[in-house]
Amino acid sequence: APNSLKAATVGVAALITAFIVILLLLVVTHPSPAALVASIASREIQFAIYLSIVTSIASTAISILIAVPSAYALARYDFLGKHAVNTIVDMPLALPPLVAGVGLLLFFGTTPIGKALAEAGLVFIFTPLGIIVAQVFVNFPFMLRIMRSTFEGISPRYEYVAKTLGCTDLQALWRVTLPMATSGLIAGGVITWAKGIGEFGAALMIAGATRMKTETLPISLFLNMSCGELEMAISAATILIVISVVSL
Amino acid sequence: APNSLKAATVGVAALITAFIVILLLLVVTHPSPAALVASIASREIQFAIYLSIVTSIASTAISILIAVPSAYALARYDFLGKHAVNTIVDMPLALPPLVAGVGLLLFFGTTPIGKALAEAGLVFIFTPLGIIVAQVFVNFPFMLRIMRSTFEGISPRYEYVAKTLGCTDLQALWRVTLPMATSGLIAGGVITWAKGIGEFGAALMIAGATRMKTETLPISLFLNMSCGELEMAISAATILIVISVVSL
Amino acid sequence: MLEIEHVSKDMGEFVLKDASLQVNDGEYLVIIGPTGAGKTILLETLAGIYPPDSGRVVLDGRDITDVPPRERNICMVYQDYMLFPHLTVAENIGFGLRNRKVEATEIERKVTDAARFLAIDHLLHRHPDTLSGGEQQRAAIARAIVMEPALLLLDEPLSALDGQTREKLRKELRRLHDLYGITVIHVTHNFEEVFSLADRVAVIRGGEIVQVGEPHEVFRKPNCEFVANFVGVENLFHGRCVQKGDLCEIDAGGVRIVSATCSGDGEVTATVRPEDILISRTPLDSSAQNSLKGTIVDIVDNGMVVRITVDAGIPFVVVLTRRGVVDLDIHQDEEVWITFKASSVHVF
Amino acid sequence: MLEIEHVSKDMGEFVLKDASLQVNDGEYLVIIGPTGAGKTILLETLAGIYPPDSGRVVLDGRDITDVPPRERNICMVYQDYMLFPHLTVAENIGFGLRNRKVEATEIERKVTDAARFLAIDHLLHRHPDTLSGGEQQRAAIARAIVMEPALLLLDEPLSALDGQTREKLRKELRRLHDLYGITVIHVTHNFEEVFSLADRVAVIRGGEIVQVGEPHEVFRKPNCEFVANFVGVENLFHGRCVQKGDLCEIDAGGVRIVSATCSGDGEVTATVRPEDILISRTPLDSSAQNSLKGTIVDIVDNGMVVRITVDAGIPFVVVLTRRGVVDLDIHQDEEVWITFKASSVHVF
Repeated sequence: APNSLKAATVGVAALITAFIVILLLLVVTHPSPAALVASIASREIQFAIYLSIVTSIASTAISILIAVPSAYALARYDFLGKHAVNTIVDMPLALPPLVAGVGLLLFFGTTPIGKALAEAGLVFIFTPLGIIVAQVFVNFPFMLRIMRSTFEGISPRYEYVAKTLGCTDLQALWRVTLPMATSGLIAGGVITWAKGIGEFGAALMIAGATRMKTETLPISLFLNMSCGELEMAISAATILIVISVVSL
Repeated sequence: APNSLKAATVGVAALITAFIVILLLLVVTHPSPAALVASIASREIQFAIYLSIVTSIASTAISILIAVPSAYALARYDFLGKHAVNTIVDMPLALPPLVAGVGLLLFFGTTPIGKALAEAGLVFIFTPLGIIVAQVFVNFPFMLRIMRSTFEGISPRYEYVAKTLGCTDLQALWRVTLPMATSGLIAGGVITWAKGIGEFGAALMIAGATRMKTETLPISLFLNMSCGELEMAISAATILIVISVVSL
Repeated sequence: MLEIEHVSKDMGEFVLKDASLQVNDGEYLVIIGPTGAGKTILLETLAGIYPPDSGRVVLDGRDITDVPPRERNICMVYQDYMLFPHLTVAENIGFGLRNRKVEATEIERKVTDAARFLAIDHLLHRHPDTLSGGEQQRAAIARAIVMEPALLLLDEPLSALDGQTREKLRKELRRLHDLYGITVIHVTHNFEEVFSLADRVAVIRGGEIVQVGEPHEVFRKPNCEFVANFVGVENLFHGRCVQKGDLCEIDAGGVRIVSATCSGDGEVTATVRPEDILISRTPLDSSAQNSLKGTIVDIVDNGMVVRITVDAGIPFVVVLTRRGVVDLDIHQDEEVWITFKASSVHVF
Repeated sequence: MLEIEHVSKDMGEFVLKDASLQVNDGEYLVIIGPTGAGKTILLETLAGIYPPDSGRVVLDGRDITDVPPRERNICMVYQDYMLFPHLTVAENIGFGLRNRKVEATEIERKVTDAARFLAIDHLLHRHPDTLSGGEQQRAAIARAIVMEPALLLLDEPLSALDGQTREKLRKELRRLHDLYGITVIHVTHNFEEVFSLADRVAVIRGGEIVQVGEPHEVFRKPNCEFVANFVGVENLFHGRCVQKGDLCEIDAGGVRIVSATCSGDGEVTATVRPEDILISRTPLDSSAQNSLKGTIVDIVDNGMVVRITVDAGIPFVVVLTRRGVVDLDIHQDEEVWITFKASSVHVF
């Protein structure tokens, strides 16, 4: 049969696709619609939704503030150690989130800087602030990668022209390059936000899993699974699936 | 100052780089060398290393078996629903691992297929088999993405020529395209393997965290953190950092 | 004999529409056409890479329309070589023979023979990426001919090469064909390859084969406006060339044309640009080597310029300014002299 | 006046080596040189994009070497327009004025004026990506000239445009310069732009400025072999052109040359390819419009061909085959006639 290789390879692709779809449907259809509505209306899930949204928006905003200047520096300038910086800023993507969380825990718990911040009222350990910092640390590289390639794709000559037309360096970036980078900014923002919503391992290490305090949707899923509250757990999972599918 | 924008943006990049390096150093230098050696020599960490290596190698092998044919189908053939397949096979990357784990738990725990497999002796829930399936599900898209773009970068005309020279479709793939795709296969394999070693959320859901049974390095880190065994936890983290840095 | 019968194939970007063509045993057929005309898709359909939507392909009396490529004994050489980069040149050339389970010593003998014929026997242990373009194409041709194919398909085999290498390899292709009597279909958009290689030429356009015939037939008597425009070469002469000192003389249908640019004796094709020809009422005592007497058979005023056809044994098209025509006061059926320099004669 | 004094800059791939140059107020200076010669880096250094490694740039007596671009009042137009895609044409043209905090109504007036001058006032509300290449370049030029810059830098401004658009915009540039008396440095590798635009021309090579002068000076008397080879145009004539019916007559230093391809009266530069000129001992009664008597002042045998210089009031270089020279039996200092067709005269 001339098409047996096609049949076999497309078959594998179709099977794995079917498996993924079935898995998602299993989760989404597991609770009865009534139970799902009741769970979502519960104070606990409401809190988890609220906390997830607040922390993920905050972490996305901070990621943009960190990643955009770094990406610009890496795309436009030559400087000593650029190659090392380029490699290290991608490091959090290769690191297991649990390990990143332990690192953050040690930094904010044991170093003078962490202690000074705590004394100044900025407590990260076992607080929602810790969730935000965990999301930022693990997910800003997504933003940085996308913005780096976006900036690299915009000719620096646009800025040169802007500068001859009276712009400072910063104005040229703000009025010309950033508006041209909008689509990259949006794409990066959506990915960073969706990843932030789903962040679990790093947040678990630094912020812990405290009901109604550091309970984001993934933490809620974990807590309710742990104590057998399947309906609640799967409601959280369903909401997370909806967010992933929408952000894709 | 003409270089203030450069100074500011490079400064941000340098700061974030320094922060990442400090975090990693904090983890690696936290235990005393003696305590680190003692932890690594302990039966528990030895088991975690062994289980991590076995499960990650197994999951990488399975990922290759799934991803290479799928990637080949997506790169070479047109078929009905190709666009949907292309999107859905990337889905596990967008999904929080916890949710993937819940999906796997429901599939193997509640569906007839899962029950049939369990009766045939293939038990995935709370077993190392579950860890492998979790790693495969979450990480095979890395392999698939890399192989898809590798295959897309190899002109199909090499296969055409091979076929006029007497090869079947499968022989052309095996003797021409796959050897030309070696570098992609290695890159994809390393990433899939490193991600598998670090996998936590999905494995936690389906395989649970049972000491000396489903205790991979990330699970060990989690278990030991939970019960305050900081030395043990950080030894596991250190090993994971070394693996991440080496595989980068 | 290869018979292509009403073959159609729609690949979206490229199409083949009801293409019919016959290629005789040992024939060298060149297919020309503009970019995107469906030249490659025709070759790949013949090789069996994809099945046609309709129509039949018959090789030596056997319907091979649904036969997979490996059982057709048709080999293909692409413009960009497609040598397997992970294999040495020797392994590349022997690739097909190994698939046929030929004995190792026999493979080695055949590979060495083919490599020697194509003057790449010193490169057998190298990998393709260390070779020049011309050497790679020689290896690709060797890989095809060791299979002794019933039909050899060449897809713009010389297009990626530089001028000199192209010229050399063109001669090799001719020699190869003459020696092995192999049947060849060669796709190109280079007219020089038509005149130096083709027994017959086919013109393809938008997936349709619009004209087939001997090169001079097609170039002299295009059967439609598209072919006329596409092959649009004026003052095209065919004849025997004899070297005389620095120059060459071409006997084109009894008319002697002197050229400064040809090399070696034999059958050649030559052109002169209509702008390079002067018209006068008396022979010019000038430095120009070519001075011919003829009759004006046609005068066409194109606005900017005037096109005059002078029959001097063979017809010459000359372009003049309108003022030139008025000043010379020349008219239809009058006798004039045409003059052009030996360096204006382009030979290929 | 702009003074560039011993400016050096090493950017790795491109360099500038001890470049010195003066540009007078209102002058149109064209810089030519091969690809990678450092043309763009010179302009960008003048605009202040990067500081030179050494040397000074002085504009109107003020040392601007370390002045940031925005305070230089030097504008730049690139080959590929660099219009801001997120702004309309009007917003692009007014971009610099807004930075100067010019009043909105004043901006609108200036933008409209510049757009009208460049015939793009009907496009002001469009976005750049909906414009043709020529329209985009007009907008980019408008964006620069509304700033009334002390110096306008043009980096191959016509290279990305097709033939006709290029011709048109070249005339616009000339008109713009004549009308506004703006000082222009225009970088190109197109010689036609030199003769139609330049007051003076500078030749740059490997970051060094090797010759500066009026176009005819540089093209007639190259000061080194590089310039001679680079500008290598033979039979280059300068003169007044007068239209006569279909043809034009050019008075080149007293010699009358008839051309078929020029359009309109005025000062022009013309060339004839040496291969297009015939030599004879007597005047030819041919269709060719140009027939001149002259003396052979030089014969150089180059192997394949022989180069003969004939002084016919102005010098003409003619290329013959060796056989042609022998047959004609011509020698140094002899009188001959040279003949070439009006259509062989290329005017720009």
